[in-house]
Amino acid sequence: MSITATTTATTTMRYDEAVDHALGQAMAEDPTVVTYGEDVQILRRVLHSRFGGDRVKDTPISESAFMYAGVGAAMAGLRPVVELYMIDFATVGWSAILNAGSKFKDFSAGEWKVPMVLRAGVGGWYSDGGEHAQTLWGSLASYPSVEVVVPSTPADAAGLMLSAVQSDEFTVFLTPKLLDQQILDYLAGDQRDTLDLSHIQPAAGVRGEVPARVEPIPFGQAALRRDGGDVTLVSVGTGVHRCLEAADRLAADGIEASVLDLRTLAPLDKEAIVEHVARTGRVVVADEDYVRGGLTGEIAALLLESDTSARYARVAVEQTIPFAPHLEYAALPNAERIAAAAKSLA
Amino acid sequence: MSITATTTATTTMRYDEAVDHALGQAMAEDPTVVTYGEDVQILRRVLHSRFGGDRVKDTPISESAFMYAGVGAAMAGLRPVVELYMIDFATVGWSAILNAGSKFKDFSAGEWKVPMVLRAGVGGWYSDGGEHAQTLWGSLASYPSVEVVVPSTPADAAGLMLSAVQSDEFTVFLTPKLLDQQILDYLAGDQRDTLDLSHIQPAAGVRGEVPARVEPIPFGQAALRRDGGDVTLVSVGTGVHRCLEAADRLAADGIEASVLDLRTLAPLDKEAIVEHVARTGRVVVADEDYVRGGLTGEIAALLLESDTSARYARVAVEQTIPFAPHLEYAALPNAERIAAAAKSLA
Amino acid sequence: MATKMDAARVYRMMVRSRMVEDAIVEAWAEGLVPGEYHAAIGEEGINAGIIAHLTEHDTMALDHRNTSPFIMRGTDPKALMLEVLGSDEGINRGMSGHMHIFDKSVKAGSDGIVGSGGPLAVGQAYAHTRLHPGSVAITFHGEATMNQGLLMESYNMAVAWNLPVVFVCKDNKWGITTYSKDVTGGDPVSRAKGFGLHVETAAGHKVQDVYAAAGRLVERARAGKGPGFLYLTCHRPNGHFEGDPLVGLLRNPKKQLSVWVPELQGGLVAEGGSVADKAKAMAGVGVRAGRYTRDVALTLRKDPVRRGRSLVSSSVATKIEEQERAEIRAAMDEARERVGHRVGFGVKGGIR
Amino acid sequence: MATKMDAARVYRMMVRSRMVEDAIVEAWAEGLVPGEYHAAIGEEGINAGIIAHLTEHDTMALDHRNTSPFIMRGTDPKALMLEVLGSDEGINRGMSGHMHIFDKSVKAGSDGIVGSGGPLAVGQAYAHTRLHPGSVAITFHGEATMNQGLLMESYNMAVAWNLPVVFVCKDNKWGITTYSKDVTGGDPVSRAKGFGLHVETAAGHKVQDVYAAAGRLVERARAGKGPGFLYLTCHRPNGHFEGDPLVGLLRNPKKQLSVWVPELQGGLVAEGGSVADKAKAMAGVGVRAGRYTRDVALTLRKDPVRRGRSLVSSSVATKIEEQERAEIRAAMDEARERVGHRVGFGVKGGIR
Ligand SMILES: Cc1ncc(C[n+]2csc(CCOP(=O)(O)OP(=O)(O)O)c2C)c(N)n1
Ligand SMILES: Cc1ncc(C[n+]2csc(CCOP(=O)(O)OP(=O)(O)O)c2C)c(N)n1
Ligand SMILES: [Mg+2]
Ligand SMILES: [Mg+2]
Repeated sequence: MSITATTTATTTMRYDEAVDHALGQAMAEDPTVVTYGEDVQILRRVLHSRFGGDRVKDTPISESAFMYAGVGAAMAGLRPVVELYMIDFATVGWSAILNAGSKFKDFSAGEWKVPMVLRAGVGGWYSDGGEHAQTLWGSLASYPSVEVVVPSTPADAAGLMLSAVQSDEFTVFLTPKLLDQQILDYLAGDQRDTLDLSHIQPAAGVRGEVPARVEPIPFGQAALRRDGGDVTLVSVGTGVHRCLEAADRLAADGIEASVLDLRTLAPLDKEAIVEHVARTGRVVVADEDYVRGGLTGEIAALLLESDTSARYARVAVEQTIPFAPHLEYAALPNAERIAAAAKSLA
Repeated sequence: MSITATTTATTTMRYDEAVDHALGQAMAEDPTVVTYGEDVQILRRVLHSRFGGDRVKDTPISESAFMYAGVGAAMAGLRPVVELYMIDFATVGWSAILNAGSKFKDFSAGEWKVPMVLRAGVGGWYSDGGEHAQTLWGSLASYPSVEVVVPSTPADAAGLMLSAVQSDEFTVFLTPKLLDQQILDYLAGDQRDTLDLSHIQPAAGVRGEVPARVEPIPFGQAALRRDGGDVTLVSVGTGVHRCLEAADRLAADGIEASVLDLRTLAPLDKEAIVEHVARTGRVVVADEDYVRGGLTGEIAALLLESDTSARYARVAVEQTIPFAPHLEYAALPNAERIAAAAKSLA
Repeated sequence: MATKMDAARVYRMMVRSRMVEDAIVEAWAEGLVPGEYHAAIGEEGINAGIIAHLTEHDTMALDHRNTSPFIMRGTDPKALMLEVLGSDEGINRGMSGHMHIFDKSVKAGSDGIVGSGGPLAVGQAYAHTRLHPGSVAITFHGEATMNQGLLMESYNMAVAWNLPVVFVCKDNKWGITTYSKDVTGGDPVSRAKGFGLHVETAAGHKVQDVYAAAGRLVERARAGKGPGFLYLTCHRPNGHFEGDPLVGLLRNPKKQLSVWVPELQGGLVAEGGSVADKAKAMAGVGVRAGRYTRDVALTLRKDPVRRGRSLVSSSVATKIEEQERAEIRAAMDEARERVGHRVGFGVKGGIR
Repeated sequence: MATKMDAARVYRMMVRSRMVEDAIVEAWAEGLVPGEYHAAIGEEGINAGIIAHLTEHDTMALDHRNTSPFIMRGTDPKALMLEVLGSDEGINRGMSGHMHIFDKSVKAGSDGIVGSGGPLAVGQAYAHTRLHPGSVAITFHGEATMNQGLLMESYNMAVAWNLPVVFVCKDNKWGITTYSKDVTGGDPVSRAKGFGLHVETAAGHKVQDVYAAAGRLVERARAGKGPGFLYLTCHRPNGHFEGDPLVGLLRNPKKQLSVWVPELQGGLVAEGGSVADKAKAMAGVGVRAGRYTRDVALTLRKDPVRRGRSLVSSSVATKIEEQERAEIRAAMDEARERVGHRVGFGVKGGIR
């Protein structure tokens, strides 16, 4: 892992703690930063106890209204971080994202900004069923004037959250639930010690060093997580860790893989993609979104547009995500599928 | 235009008349076919006067509920054709499409089908502003178990509507508003003779011969609308006509273009795409959807996956669609942009 | 806010709004306004009676009938006209058009997704409680929009969070071609009360009554006593939008019927469908047309601007009208000049 | 439907449901149930009192507490258990899991998007009017879900279209960790009336009262007199889902507090935020915990199954319990056997 070394003091934190750590720092510095959503006074209890119920508010189960309200609040001077349990639930009020968050700045010819963050869990691997396991980030990244962030480590989660709050743009901040120990415990674990997801959770995504004083990480800058000359594996979120697992397997077979973590899907670091793919001549895009309409196609188009000649394969979700663990695992872009795709290019 | 010749009697009809003609045929033959939506008793007044208010129903402005109700009705034995003015409005209740229409058959392991049709206007070119001009078909086609249909001519509109109603799958039937003279008159024209959109409307899409007795057109079969050996222009809906215009311009410059009308985005006729692109060695994908997350990327991926070597360019929507006519025209995939893209590959 | 209404100011607001809209409607008929145009003609009493109460930091979340509230709140008429006429010199550089105008300088934005103003105002009001306590957020919607879930959610949220929002329901009885009572359970006022909203009502064509009722709700909201629901009746003489086919049926029956009658007869004689169903359907269209005719007739008697004139002396009224007419005419003349007298709005039709 | 309640049948339904859920909860605690599990324990009086009225073509649109209504309506317990335990031999071949079970044979489906059952039932009811007149569609939702717009839209649509739907509101006072009154304007019954819905109410732990109230609404709906809203109180002794941290706080305070207290103290001492806000926030958590403790205490007194037992003779009750216990035990034993006694559910953990 080649995360840039820093000289600042760090603490080991869970992924979810890192997000709240950065958000807490932003709230302490800027009184216009607020956060609300269903059950946030319990989920964000540390922020609640720190900043009180007027800045950390529980909402009714009215995603459509409270996402639209986030746009209204942002245009009236706040920097709201609006939280959803899962991005799947956003679809009951998708218009707030597509027709307001993505559009109002443009309608106003750039004069009236929407500095809102929509924070939501994404993804599967823990058997929550097909409408509690989607990522939908491909659609989100397709809308003009929307920033889409998917951190894969605690340190990135903190630095990218700080940037999200500071950004004047409408930003969707997506946290893979598999990396978020708090939500896993909350949804399906806390009271049973019998549950063990550790073998499926990427340790480096769940816990890690985070700067005590968070610095913003700029959007649109991919991070090379592993360097190898034979094939480039490109992904975001949990997928980055699956690629790293796949790279281990490939190394055992003598194939050296690079792993590129895009970190933000919009803006997209096109230069990094083209550079690394050109270098290795082979690419596997691993995407925990549906195979159509997402990252896998976009990268193919970028390669063709830039006349980058490379052998290409994609590993994504090709069906409704099943509930049963073994079926779900097989349907998601797991390390075995990624490694097999890489080998198919050899 | 190489539409397959038929021996059946035909009548000249508007695009919108062709859709209703097919729907009327289906309703006459099958009493479980019903249609409802906002103002449909006026918009579908011919069907209303024919089949009465119990089968052609006005709804409240409750897209979320009435789309979900369509799924409920379909699973309880009807074949509802649920109509929306525009697909943009579906986003207030997108969950009905994504989490119900696309999923319930799969959740039931294929046992319980959802034979519903969602019919909606799509697209721009007539200055209705950025949240009344989208197509969103890229996202729709990305969801598992959804059929997405975009007819480009009256004859196709009729034959594909009949298939949509007869299909046991959840089907989204999208009608480009620019081709639908009824909706253009309704929204912005009827009472002023001063308005003239004819120079921007593709005549062959607005009016055409339609079989008196409609035969279903199978999904997933692209139609070659023009044959040329230098470049393949791929599109759907209004875009097909823009490609034909572009092909005329290109021909004047000695470049012979094929124009492939996909007709349905899901299922997608991959063989036809690969075959024609391989033949011409150059492809321009023209898509009236956002450039990311849609058809343009999907075709790039198909080409790379099938090792089809071809020069590639795409023309799609890269920003929030402006209202002002000249800005809107420039932002949409117009013939000038398509021709220029084709030439860039020469 | 037991302040007395400044009748001259309010009359000026109404006249100005009406003149701007008349000018736009005229341009629309000439083919100079691309796309849809929804006039608020008939709603001036509502808009003026409410907007007269607003102060610096108050915000407005508007719907598709937004020209009137923008103009009353102080938006530059020419900038708005240019936008509506499709110029890239418009207030939003041609990006918004009539349905999605934003004017940050008057703290107002509009949106074409019906009902979205409700939750947008909820968010604005939440911001006010933190940044400008004592300010209110106003949002306007029609009665048919009360069936849009996101609006209903926002009623609840405003009450639950005790926010300074005033929801203004303008009941003109119709949602496009659908008679709202035909698709609505209960009535707007009981529904609003069911959410715990504090309700006031008035006849929208009586600006002084609107002013009084709005004042009570705005005052409550400013005092932190929570949101209000202002239920107002009104009419839409121009129909849903310019070119409304139902209005056309009344104004130019020959033209419209020459299209509709053969169509409907086609349906009647076509196979499939029972005779009883067909008869009912035709009767349904008849009832709709009848109701519509009645409503339009009523409209003429209930013009808020004409009524508002009687609140000021005739000489004051005349002076206001002259001043406004001169300014608005000049604005529209200039706007027309800049976009050119194009016919139609296809890009090949002479667009600058 | 003034029929007398068949107490033995209803008691059997409740016992069966409780036993299936107890067995699933036990398996959950052993790590055998992947994901979330929301028990309807405490809602058996509601489900039995309503489902006892249903006939062949009636449909049900269920929410996340669906095991109980499925079982009462006749779903095969073993097939359901296998699904919930993550087997591909389950009723939906492992595709659905507990939250999205579909059983076409009993005309019932469930969904994890809160409120969606409302409009799904509206669509079913519309189909009934055309295909099976006299049939009804029943849908269940919690009180917190009444703030979901698509559900409110469906209330309106059912009234406007006069459809045979019964909306069942199960008020257990909580939506996950949020006390519903804290985020809700008005109250459920006035809100429902505001939509023009016909309302009946009963205490959900008294199955005979539920049966009577449901009977009146079902009868109205079958007769074409329109939709109804059945408001019922209940409790959720197991909390929102298995593993609910608030329940954990009560049952195993040491473990839970050892995590929460340092966290909250961390927030209290951290910079930023006023002291008054912090104090209020802590008090808020305290109030929540207090209310929660009170509710759980009440629960024990209001067990619908225990109360339902008194409606039949003790010998009949015992016989029912024995029969059901034998069947359900056998079903769960078989289901466990088929999925294997795995610990955890990661794919590397020994999944078949
Ligand atoms: C979500 C959505 N659905 C449908 C429409 C189309 N539409 C625009 S205005 C309107 C009717 C609104 O009626 P009402 O609320 O009574 O306001 P009025 O037009 O009568 O002032 C409809 C259906 C829309 N803009 N947005
Ligand atoms: C659209 C959507 N938002 C949020 C959730 C998460 N969620 C599941 S159940 C629930 C609470 C429902 O409370 P209530 O309606 O009172 O039912 P109860 O659980 O108390 O039976 C929530 C918020 C969801 N499933 N769907
Ligand atoms: Mg109206
Ligand atoms: Mg509840």
